[in-house]
Amino acid sequence: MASWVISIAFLLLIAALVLSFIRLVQGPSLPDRVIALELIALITTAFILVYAVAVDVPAFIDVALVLALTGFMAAIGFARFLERGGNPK
Amino acid sequence: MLIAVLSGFILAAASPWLARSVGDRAGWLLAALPAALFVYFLGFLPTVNESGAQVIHYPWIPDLDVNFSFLVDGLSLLFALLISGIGTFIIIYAGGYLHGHPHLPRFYAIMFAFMASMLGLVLSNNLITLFVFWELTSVTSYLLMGFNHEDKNARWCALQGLLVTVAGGLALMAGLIMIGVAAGSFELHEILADDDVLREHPWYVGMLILVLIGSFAKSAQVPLHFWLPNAMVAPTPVSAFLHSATMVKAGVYLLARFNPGLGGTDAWLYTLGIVGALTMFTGSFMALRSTGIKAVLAYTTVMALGTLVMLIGIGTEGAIIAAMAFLLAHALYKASLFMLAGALDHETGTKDILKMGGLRQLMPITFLASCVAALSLAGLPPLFGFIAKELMFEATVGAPGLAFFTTVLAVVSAMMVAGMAAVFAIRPFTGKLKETPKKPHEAPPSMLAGPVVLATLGLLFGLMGFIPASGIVQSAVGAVYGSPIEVELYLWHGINLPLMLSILAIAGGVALFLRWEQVLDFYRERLGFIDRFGAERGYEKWYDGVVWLAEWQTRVLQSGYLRTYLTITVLTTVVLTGWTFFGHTNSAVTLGSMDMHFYEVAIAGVVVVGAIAASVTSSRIGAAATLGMVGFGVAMIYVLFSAPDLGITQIMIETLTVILLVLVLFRLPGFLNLSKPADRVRDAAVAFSLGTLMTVLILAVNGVTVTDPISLQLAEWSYTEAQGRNIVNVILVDFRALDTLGELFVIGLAAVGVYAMIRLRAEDKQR
Amino acid sequence: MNTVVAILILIGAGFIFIGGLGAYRMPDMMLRMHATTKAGALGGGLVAIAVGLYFADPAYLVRTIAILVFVVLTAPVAAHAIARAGYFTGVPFWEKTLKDELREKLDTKGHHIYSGLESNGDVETRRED
Amino acid sequence: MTPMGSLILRTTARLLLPLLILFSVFILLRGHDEPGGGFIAGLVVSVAFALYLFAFDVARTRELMGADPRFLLGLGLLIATLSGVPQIFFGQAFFTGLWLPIDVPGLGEVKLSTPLVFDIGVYLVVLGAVMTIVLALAEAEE
Repeated sequence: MASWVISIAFLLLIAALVLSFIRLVQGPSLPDRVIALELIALITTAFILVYAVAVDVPAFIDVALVLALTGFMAAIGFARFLERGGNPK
Repeated sequence: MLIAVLSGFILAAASPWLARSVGDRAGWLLAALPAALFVYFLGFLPTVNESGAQVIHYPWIPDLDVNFSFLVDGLSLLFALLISGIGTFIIIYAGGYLHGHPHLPRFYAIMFAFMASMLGLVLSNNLITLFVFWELTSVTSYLLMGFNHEDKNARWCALQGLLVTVAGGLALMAGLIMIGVAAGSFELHEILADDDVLREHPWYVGMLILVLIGSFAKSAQVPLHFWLPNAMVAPTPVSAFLHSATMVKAGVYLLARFNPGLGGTDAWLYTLGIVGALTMFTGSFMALRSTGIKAVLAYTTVMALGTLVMLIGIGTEGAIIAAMAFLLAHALYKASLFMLAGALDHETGTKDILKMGGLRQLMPITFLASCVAALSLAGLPPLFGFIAKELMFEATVGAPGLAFFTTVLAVVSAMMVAGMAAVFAIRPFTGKLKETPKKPHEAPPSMLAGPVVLATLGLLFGLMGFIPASGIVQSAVGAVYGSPIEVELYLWHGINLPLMLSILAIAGGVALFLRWEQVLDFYRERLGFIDRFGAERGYEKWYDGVVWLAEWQTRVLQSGYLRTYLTITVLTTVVLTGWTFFGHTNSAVTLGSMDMHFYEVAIAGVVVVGAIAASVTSSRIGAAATLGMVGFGVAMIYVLFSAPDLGITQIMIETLTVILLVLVLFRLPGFLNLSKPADRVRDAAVAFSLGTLMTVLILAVNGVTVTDPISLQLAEWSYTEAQGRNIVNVILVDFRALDTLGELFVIGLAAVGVYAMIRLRAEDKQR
Repeated sequence: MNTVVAILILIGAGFIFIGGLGAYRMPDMMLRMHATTKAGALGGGLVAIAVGLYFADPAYLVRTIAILVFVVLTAPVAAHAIARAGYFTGVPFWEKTLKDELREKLDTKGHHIYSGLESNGDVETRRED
Repeated sequence: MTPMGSLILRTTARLLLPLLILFSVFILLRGHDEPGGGFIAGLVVSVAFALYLFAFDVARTRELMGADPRFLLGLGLLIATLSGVPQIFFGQAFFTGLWLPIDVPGLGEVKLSTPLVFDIGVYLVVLGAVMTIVLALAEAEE
């Protein structure tokens, strides 16, 4: 597997991570932060998958699978928090 | 032998049931055990007299060098006979004295437990077992002192007695361990075999002081004597048994036992001599001014203990003989006097001597027995007490170095005690019959058996001195002195200085008795100030000080704010680990060359920035979201270090944290009052210090490889033994299943705890 | 085979990057959501397929397909949930927003959304707010 | 009736729940050889029920779970402890692994073992504990 492909992929993912992190910290409202958190979960899944390819260890696919399954729970939780009248500040 | 000693405990367990089923005659029936023990120990007498000490060995905890080994020699046999003999009469006496008391069965149980622990103490050969029994006597004495626990004063005095004796016990334990280590063995017969090993040892002074503190606390020597008169709150059988004949003598026994090993030096002579003499004087001095019959007897006991300690301190042949004779004499007459006092109190309903009079016709036998016992207390011929007093004077006169000091104090104390003996024997019984709360009549036979027998023994031993001499006193003196000595006990020593001193003492006594009222008034006017500076005030100040310290410490540490607890915990960790790490280990912290890929650095950077953002953000729910991100970052780091199991766990924990936070934060307000800048700086500093410490530690640990990591073996075993390739799970579930079981219970407990708290909050919201 | 995997990974990563860029640059919540959900889900899915192809073993292929399915399934649902919560708690929109058809059809108190096609019975209950 | 999640969320939850539970049992059973194990599986299934709780309400979740979470907690502890007991009859130390290979027609040779039983205990404890806390908090919210 050409290493430059992996490096570029990692670079793109890290860039996306940094951008969504800025949104997470800056995000004026809570939903903005949650959206950023969702994207970070996705980035982490992709990162782990690419890393699995990079070090040629298929075992990490399970980690990505679990993350894909449960990553979105944060959004559901925060949504319930807001709908129930939680205080966004 | 082991069964003999422990039989007390067994009967203690059975006695409540026994007492209830047998009813009134329980006293006589239960007394069978101590009587049997008395006969059993008598059996040892012939062998001990010929062949000296005998060691009987039962292993208990062999590899800790702690075992039930028993040393039966003259000294321990003398005590064992006293305990079991007087114990028999005390149990019978208690049957009468506490007749119909609802808690009588429980009383019997504790009494037997005490008797067994006392027997264990005097007979044990192993220092640790001796200490165990020593503490047991303190505990049982506490239970007995606080027997009528409704009375607040009884509880206070019982606690006082416990604290003093147990504090002494602590010092004693340290001393015993030092002795055991210094002598290389915890077996007494080995320690005392070669005399000088302890004396020459560098720790000698330390050992001596610690053992002395323990013994002085237990035997109520001067600074620590105040708890004994207060112990009179206990029912009279307890006072008669514990606080006169046996328990308070444990300290004296210990000093006598260690005399061959620790004694013989100037430090031993002067400390014991002076403290003993002072206690003797204080005891008799305070006896003179008290009017309660039990208080008088308590102070005379303090005087007797002082005399014994002084005599052992002097350490000459004569002194040791005097000590053993005095010990036997005191046990006899003091136990009977206490029982008689109990009879008086039981019949007349009052303890005050001034309120009693003319009981001669109504209580003839009590009068007769108390006369005989009081004569022995005063030390008049032909009683055994006289022989003991004569020997005492001989010893003090011949005392090296302290002769004058001890003799003067001895004579003055003898004078005062003779006076009090006369007051005790004559005043309540003569004169016209005074009005007393209860209609007095002769005490029941069970309460008279003990005093009559013990008093006549005192008379018998006095007339025929050779019985006690050849029987027990000679081998006891041999055990204490270290080498066998010839002992004769006879009344007439010829005209000599001790006889003169005795006559002087008795004359003084009679004078004091005749003008007793004036003496009392003199005390009240001039010497009232003593009460303000007595040792007890010291104890109370110490007690209040401890209580104040506890309150202050709770106020400071338990402030109720989570952040205070956190700061305290963090700072303690940082200070302790930091000091040990930087102070002692000199391992240089090397930032070894780590081949790090750019993405690892990037992820670490994002995680760090995220953590800072989470701590700085002003919105609580925002912090929760940022923490979510930090969690995912850490999960990535786990994957980078090829730990899939940890990665999954981290992700799951991350998700659950968010879920729980969402459920909890629902009710928490936003950050109401952001802390002041000063607090934030302080908190930042605390956090920063912990952070740096942990980083440095981890780097240092990385550098040092002490042994090859255990993971190598575990990996190898993982498949061979546990047939599993996933080492993490194999460890969790198979190798260290017990730890995981522990963790499961913790998880379960936490869940139930949360459920309970929420349930409580919901209920009191409804109310 | 490897080239296909490489291309797919690069495209996938590219989409995720675009998702991130969108999250950063988009003016308000709703628009950001478009970017992150659609681009993100697609990017993640592509990477999953690529990894599945890379490890030819069917067991892993099944798992990567499962990842694809779950990512594509959960991302929109999550976005829906958070958008709905945001809308009801009155998160401000971008000032240039032209249309908001939901406002008339919405019963803000009960959080019920009506398509306007229900029979009259239901409509009355909605009108009283 | 407490407000429930939106229709979309409810249908997703109904769809995802069985998949997640299946996945958690899968992780539990293969825990010995590949990444997995009682603890992680327990967490996965707890998240699944939490999702169901967020989509519906407490009453339905309790109904769906069948047994009260505290009962599961207790059961898990019991199973975990008992999994160590049989060894005593074989004269081995507490918690030594006992293996009983049996061949199941469909899957070929399956190794039943006490660590697996212990793992199931762990699974139930984690599930019971997390759900006790989550349901208690959710109930207190209403």
